[in-house]
Amino acid sequence: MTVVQTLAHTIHEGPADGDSSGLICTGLSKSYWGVPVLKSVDITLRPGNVIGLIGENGAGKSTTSSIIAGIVEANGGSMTIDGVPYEPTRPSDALKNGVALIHQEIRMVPELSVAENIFIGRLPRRRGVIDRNRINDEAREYLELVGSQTDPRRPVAGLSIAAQQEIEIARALSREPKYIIFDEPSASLGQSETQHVFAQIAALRQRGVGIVYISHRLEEIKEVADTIVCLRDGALVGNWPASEITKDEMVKAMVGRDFVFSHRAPQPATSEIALSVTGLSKTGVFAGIDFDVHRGEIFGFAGLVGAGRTEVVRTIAGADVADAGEIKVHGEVVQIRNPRSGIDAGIAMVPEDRKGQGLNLDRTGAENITLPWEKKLSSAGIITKKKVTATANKLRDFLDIRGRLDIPVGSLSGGNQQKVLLAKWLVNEPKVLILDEPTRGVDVGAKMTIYETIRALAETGVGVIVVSSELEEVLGLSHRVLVMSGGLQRAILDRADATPEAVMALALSNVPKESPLESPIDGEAEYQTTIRTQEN
Amino acid sequence: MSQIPGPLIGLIVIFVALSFLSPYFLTPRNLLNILSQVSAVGVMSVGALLIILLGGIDLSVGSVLALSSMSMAAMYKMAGWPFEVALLAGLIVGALVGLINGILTAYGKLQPFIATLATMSAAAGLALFITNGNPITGFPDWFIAITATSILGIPIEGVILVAIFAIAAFWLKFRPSGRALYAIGGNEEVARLSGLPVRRAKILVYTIAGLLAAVAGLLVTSRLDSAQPTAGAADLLNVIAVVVIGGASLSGGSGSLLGTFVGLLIIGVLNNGMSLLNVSANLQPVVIGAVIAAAVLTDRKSSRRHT
Amino acid sequence: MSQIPGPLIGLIVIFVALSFLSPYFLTPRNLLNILSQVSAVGVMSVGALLIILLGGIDLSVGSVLALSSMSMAAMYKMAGWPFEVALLAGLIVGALVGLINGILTAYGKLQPFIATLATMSAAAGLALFITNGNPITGFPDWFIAITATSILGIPIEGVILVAIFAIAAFWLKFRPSGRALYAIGGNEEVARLSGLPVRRAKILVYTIAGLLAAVAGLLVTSRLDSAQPTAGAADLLNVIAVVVIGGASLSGGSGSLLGTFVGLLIIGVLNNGMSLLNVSANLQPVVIGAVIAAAVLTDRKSSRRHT
Amino acid sequence: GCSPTISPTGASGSGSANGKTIGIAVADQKSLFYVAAVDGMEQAADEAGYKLVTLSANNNSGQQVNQVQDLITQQVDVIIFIAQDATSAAAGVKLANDAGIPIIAVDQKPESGKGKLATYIATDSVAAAEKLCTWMFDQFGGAGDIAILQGPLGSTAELQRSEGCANALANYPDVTVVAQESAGWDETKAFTAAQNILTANPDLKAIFGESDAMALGAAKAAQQEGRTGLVFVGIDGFPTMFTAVADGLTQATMAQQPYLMGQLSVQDAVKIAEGNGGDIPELQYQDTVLVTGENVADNDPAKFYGPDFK
Ligand SMILES: Nc1ncnc2c1ncn2[C@@H]1O[C@H](COP(=O)(O)OP(=O)(O)OP(=O)(O)O)[C@@H](O)[C@H]1O
Ligand SMILES: Nc1ncnc2c1ncn2[C@@H]1O[C@H](COP(=O)(O)OP(=O)(O)OP(=O)(O)O)[C@@H](O)[C@H]1O
Ligand SMILES: [Mg+2]
Ligand SMILES: [Mg+2]
Repeated sequence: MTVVQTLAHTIHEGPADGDSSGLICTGLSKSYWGVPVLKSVDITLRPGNVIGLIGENGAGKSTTSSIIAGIVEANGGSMTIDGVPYEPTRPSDALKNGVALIHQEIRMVPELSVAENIFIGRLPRRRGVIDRNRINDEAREYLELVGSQTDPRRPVAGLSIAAQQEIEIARALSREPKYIIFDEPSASLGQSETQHVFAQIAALRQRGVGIVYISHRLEEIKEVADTIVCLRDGALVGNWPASEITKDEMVKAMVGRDFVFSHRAPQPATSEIALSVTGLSKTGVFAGIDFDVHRGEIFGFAGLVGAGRTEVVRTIAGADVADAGEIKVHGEVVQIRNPRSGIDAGIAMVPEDRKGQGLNLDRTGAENITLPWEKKLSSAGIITKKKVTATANKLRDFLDIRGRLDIPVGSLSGGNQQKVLLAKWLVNEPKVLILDEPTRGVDVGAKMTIYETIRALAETGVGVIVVSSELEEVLGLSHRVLVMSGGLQRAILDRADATPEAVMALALSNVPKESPLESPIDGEAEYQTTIRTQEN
Repeated sequence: MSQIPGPLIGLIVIFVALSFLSPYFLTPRNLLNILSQVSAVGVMSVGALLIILLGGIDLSVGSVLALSSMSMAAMYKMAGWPFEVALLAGLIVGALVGLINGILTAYGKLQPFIATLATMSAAAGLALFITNGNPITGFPDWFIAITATSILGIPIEGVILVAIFAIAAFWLKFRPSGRALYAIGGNEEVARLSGLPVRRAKILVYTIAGLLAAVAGLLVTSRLDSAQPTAGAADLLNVIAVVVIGGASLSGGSGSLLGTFVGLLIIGVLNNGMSLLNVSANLQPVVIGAVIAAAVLTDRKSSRRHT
Repeated sequence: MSQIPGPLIGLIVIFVALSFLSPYFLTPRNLLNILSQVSAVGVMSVGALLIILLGGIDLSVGSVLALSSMSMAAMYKMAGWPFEVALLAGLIVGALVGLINGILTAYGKLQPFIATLATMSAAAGLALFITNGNPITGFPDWFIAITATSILGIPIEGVILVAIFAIAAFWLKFRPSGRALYAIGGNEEVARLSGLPVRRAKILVYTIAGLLAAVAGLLVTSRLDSAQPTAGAADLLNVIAVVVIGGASLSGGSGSLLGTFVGLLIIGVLNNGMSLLNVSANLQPVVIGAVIAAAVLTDRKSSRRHT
Repeated sequence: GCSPTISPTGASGSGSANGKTIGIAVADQKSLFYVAAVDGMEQAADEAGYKLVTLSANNNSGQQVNQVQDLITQQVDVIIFIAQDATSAAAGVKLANDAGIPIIAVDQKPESGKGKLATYIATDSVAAAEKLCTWMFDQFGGAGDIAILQGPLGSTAELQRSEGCANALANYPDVTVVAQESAGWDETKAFTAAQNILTANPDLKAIFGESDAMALGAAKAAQQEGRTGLVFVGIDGFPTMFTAVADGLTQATMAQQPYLMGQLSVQDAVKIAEGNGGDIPELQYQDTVLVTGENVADNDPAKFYGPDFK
C-alpha cells in the first residue's frame, strides 16, 4: 500500500456526504468509436476551490473539461450545479450556467479586434449598434487582470501565442463565471505571464469561483491548487489535498508505477563545432547573434516571451531570411534561403506552433513523419505506403508514441502529437537539431522520453539547440545557455553559472538602447514577424 | 476594416487615365451612367460579399435574378395578379432560393459550391420552363420609371445601390449579428464555441443574397421593360470578381463593402471606358484581364492566408 | 485516398435507373459514346483536381482550350507551319497560359481566383482576336482520325482520357512530388517548413492544367475538324463541378482522381440519359441540379472542414 | 479585314473625313453573322468616309443598354442597333429617341413596337425557318421522325426559328419531333447531343439545326456513327456550310445576307446624317436563299458573308 493509495482512500469525498453545493459530476463516461476514453469519472468542484487536474497525455483531461463546458456530450453520467441538474448540450448552455472553459488550443478570430474577440457572441449594444467604447474599456480591464498590455482595439492577427492566450483567459473572465476550467493555459505562457494568471486565480478563488486547473507542470499545480485530482486511462485515480502530496507521488499516480523525474547532467560535448553563427541580424527583430554549438552539445535559449528566440532559430533553419550574418555547419559556410536549404545543410527545426507550422492535422501520423523525407525514402522515384508505415513505426517505438499512426494525427492527444512532430525530424539524423518549446503540453513521462532522446541525440554528435520558456527545462538540459532580451543576446552562461536567478536577472534586465525592437515586449514586433513570415 | 490600397490605387489610375484618353469620360452624365450601369451587379455583389465573408460562395445568383424576374412577370401577366403582389412574390421567390441554399449548406452540410451549383442549375431551368423560354414584356409605367428617373440628378437605381451598400456596411460594422459574420468566416469553431448561432447566420445570409439577386432582377426588368429567362447568367463571374478584386478572401473572414464597392467601380469604369475608347470587342477581354491582374497585383498584402 | 461512397452510390443509382428507363442506355455503343463525350471535360478535370488539391482554382481552363486550339489552327492554316509543329505550338500555348497562372499565384501572390479570372478573360479575347471570330477548319486526316478510331473497340479519346487519369493517379499516390500536393493544400506552412518546394509545385501544377486544357482542345478540334474560338467556354463550371462532386474540397488538401472520375461519369451519364429520354430541354437543368444535390447529400462526410 | 484596334483618339471622330460618326451596338463579335454584318458596315463606312464606333455586348442585354448609353455619351450622329433580343430592344431605342439620335435597327426590333426607328433591316427568320423545314420534310416524303437542335433557350433567334419550324410542322401531321435539345449554337455540344439522339432514335429521318454550326456538328456525329441517308439542314449560310452542302455532308442551309445588311444600314445612316433620309422605307426585309446541293455551285458564299470569309 503506497502513500498515494492510502491518501486516495482516506480523503476521497463525493456527493455522498449530502453537500450538494458546487459543480458535481458523477460517473462521466465517454467513448470515441467504441473506445472508452473516460470511464465513470466523479469530480466535485466546490465554490472557492481550485482543483488541479493531472494525468498523462490522453488520460482524458480535456475530454472531461469539454463535457463540463458543453462542447462534447457524455455517453453516461450526470452533473449538477448546487443540486440542480446541469445538462449542457452546447457551449452556450454552459456559459448560461456560469461555466467557462479556457481551451487548450487557442481559438481566435484573427480579423476581429481583441475586444471583439473577448465579447464575441454577446457584443453589447447601445441604441442598436455595438457599443465599442464599452467593450474596449471592459476588455482593457479584463486584460489588465491577466497582466496583458495588449491594445483591445487592435486586430488579433499577428499577436503572439502568449498574448492570444491572455486574451483567451480575459474572454473567460469577462463572462464572470462561477466555474472556470483552465486547460493548460501555461503551455503557451512564460514565467511572468503565468504568475499573473496565478494571481488572478487567487483573486477568483477569493470571490468564490470554482476552478479546475489542468497542467503538466506539476510544481505549478501544487502551487495553485487546493485539491489534486488525477486521471489515468480515462479513470479517476484519486484526489488529494495539494499540500499533502509530493511531486513524485503525483507522477506515480499519473503513470501508475514508481517513476523518478530528474535531470541527469549531460555528457560532456566534443570540441568539434556543429553550428557556428556570426553576426546574425534581422532588421527590427534581432541583431548581433553570435554563438557556436559543439557537436554533442545541448545549447539552451532562455528569455522572456517575445525576446526573439523563436525568430533567431527560425532564421537559422531557413523559415525566415536573415538580413546579415553567416552560418556554418560543421565548419562549412551554408547559404540558407528557405527551409529546404536548411534541411539540406543538416539543420532540422521542430517549430513551437505545432498546429500551424508543425503538423498537418488531417493527415496520418505516418504521413506527417515522412513528409520531408519522401524523396529520400523512395526507390526508383516511387514511395509506397509500406515504406512510410515502416519508417514511422520504427520511430514510434523509439519515441514511445502512444496511438495509431494511420489515423489523422489531429485525433492524437497533445503530447503524442508533439512526439510525432519530433519523430518527423529524426527520420534522417540531422547535424543540428533545433527544438523550439519541445515539451509544450507534454506529460511527465513523455517529457522524460523527450529529454532522454535529446541527450541521446547529442551523444551521437548532433548539435542540439533547445528554446524553452520553462526555465527548469532549459537549465536542466543544457551545457550552456544563451539569454536573450529585446532581440539581443545578453550573455552565454555555462551550466554551472546558469542559475535561475542569474538567467532571470539577464532576461528581465532593462532592454538596452541598441535593441532592434522599438517596443520590445509589445505586440508590434511580433506583428511584423507575422507579416514577414506570411510573405515568405 | 482592412486597408485596401491596391485596388483603390488601381481604380484611381484607371480613372485618371480614362479622363485623359476620352473627353466624354469625366462628364457628370457619364459618371451617373456608370452608376446605373453597375447597379444590378452591384446589388448582387453585396450578397456575394456577405456569403464570401462566411467562407461560402453563391453560384446561383444570376439564375435567381432570372427566376425571380420571370416569376414576377408570369404572375403579373399570365396569372393576372395585381402588379404589386406579383412584385412581392418575385422577391419572395429569390429569398426562397437563397433559403434553400442556406439550408443545404447549414444543415445538409453540402459544400456551398455544390449546393449553389445545384440551385443555379435548377433555377435557370425553371426560369426557362415558365414560358418555355419566351421573354415577357409590358410592365406598369411606374415600374419602368424606377430605372428611368433621377432624384436630384442621381438615377434611382444608383440611389438604391448606394443605399443597399450603406445599410449592409452599417450592419457589418455596427451590429453584433453583422460582426458575427467575420467571426464565423474567420474561425467557425470559435464562433460556435462562443455561442454564436452559426447555422442561423448562414441561412440568413444566403436568404439575403437571394433577396438581393431578386432586387437586381427587378432593376434589370425595369430597365429593359422585359423579363428574360436568361438574364443574369453572364453576371455570375462578374459578381464574384467584384468582391474578390475588392480584397475579400474566398476563404472567408476578411473583406469589406468599401473594398467591394471599389471592385465594382473598377469593373464598371473599365467597361465604360473601353466603350468610350472604341476598343475592339475581342480585345476588350484581354484588356480587362490585364487590368484586373495589375490592379490586384499592386496589393500584395491581400494575398491568401494559408488555406 | 479518401472513401467516396456518396457520389459512387449516386452514380450506381443513376446508372441502374437509366438502364431501366431507356433501352438504348445500356448498349456498348452508347457506353462508349459516353466515354468519348466526357473526354474533353475529363481531361481538363484532371488538371482541375490537381489545382484544387493545392487549394487553388483555375477559371481559365475553357478559354485555354479555345486559345490553344485556335493558335494551333492559325499556325497551321494561316502561318503555314507544318502541322506537327503547329500542334506542338498549340500545346505550348496552353502550357504557357498555365505557367502565367502559376507565376501570378506563386510569386505574384494573387488569389488564384483573380489570377485565373484575368487569364481567362485575356485568353478568351485572344482566341476570338486571332481570326476575328471565324472558326478554322481542314486538318490532316490522321489528326481527325484520333477521335474517329477505336482500339479494340474503345475510342482513342477514351483511351487517352483513361491514360491521363491513370498517370496522374499514379503520380499522386506514388511519387513524392505528387503526394506533396496533399501536404501543400492541407497546410502550406507545414509543407514549406518541411522543405517542400511550394512555389515550384504550384507553378508545375498550373502549367500541367494548362497543358491538359490544350490537350482537351486538340480532342475537340479533331472531333469536329474545326477549331472554334468559343469552344470550351461552357465547360468551366462542369469541370469544377466534376471535381467537387467527386468529393474534393475546394479548400484544398483532399480529393482523389477516383472520385473525380466518378463525378465525371455522373455528369456524363446524366446528360446522356436525359438526351436518350428526351427530357424537355428546359427541365434538364432542373433535373441535373436536383440529382447533383441528392448525389452529394448522401455523402455528409465530405462536408467542409472549416475553410 | 479592317478590324478596328485600340484607337484612343477614335472616339473624338477626328479620324473621319467629315467628322461624322456612326455608333454601332452589336450583340456580340463571336457569331459570324454579327461579325459579317460589322464587316459590311465597315466597308460601307470606309467608302463614305465615315467613322464607326463599334460596341459589342457579349450577348448581355443589360450590358447592351449600357453601351447604347455610352454611344449617346459620345454624341454619335446615328446609331445602328443590332439588339441582343427583341423584347429588351425597346430600352435601347428609347434611350436614343430621348437623346434625339436617329436609330436604325438591324436584325431585331423592339417587340413591343415602342420607340421610333429610322428604319428596320432584317431577315424574316420565322419565314426562313418555315421554308427550310418544309423543304426538309419533303426530302423524306413528309412522314417520319425528326430532331431539332435549338440555340440558347430564350434567345430571340432560337424562339423565331423554333416558331418557323413549328409553323411548317402544322402542315405535316405525319412528321414527329422525337427529340428537341438545346446545343447553344455550339458545334461541340451539337455533336454530343446528336450522338445521343441518334442512339435513342434508330429511325430518325432528319435533324434541323437552328444554326449551321449545329447542323454541322449533328452531321459529323452521324457520319462517325456510320448513319447515312439522314437530312441535315441549318440556317445561316456560312462558307463552311456551303462546302459541307457541296460535299453532301449536310443537305441545305438558309443563307442570310448579313454583309449586305451591314452595308445597307451604314448607307442609310449616311443618308440620314446628311439629311437625305426621308425616302428610306420603314421596313427592309432581306431575302434569304435556300442553298441546297442543286444550287450550291451557283452561289458565292462571299456574297452573303463578305470577302473576308473563305
Ligand atoms: N474527437 C476525437 N476522436 C477520437 N478520439 C478522441 C477525440 N478526442 C479525444 N480523443 C481521444 O480521447 C483520449 C483523451 O483525450 P484528451 O484530449 O481528453 O486527453 P488529455 O488528457 O487532455 O491529454 P493532453 O494532456 O495530451 O491534452 C485520447 O486518447 C484521445 O486520442
Ligand atoms: N508565422 C507566424 N505566424 C503567426 N505567429 C507567429 C509566427 N511565427 C511566430 N509567431 C508568433 O510570434 C510570437 C513572437 O515570437 P517570439 O519569438 O517573440 O515569442 P516567443 O516565441 O514566445 O518568445 P521567444 O521569441 O523569446 O522565443 C511567437 O510567440 C509566435 O507564436
Ligand atoms: Mg488535453
Ligand atoms: Mg518562442
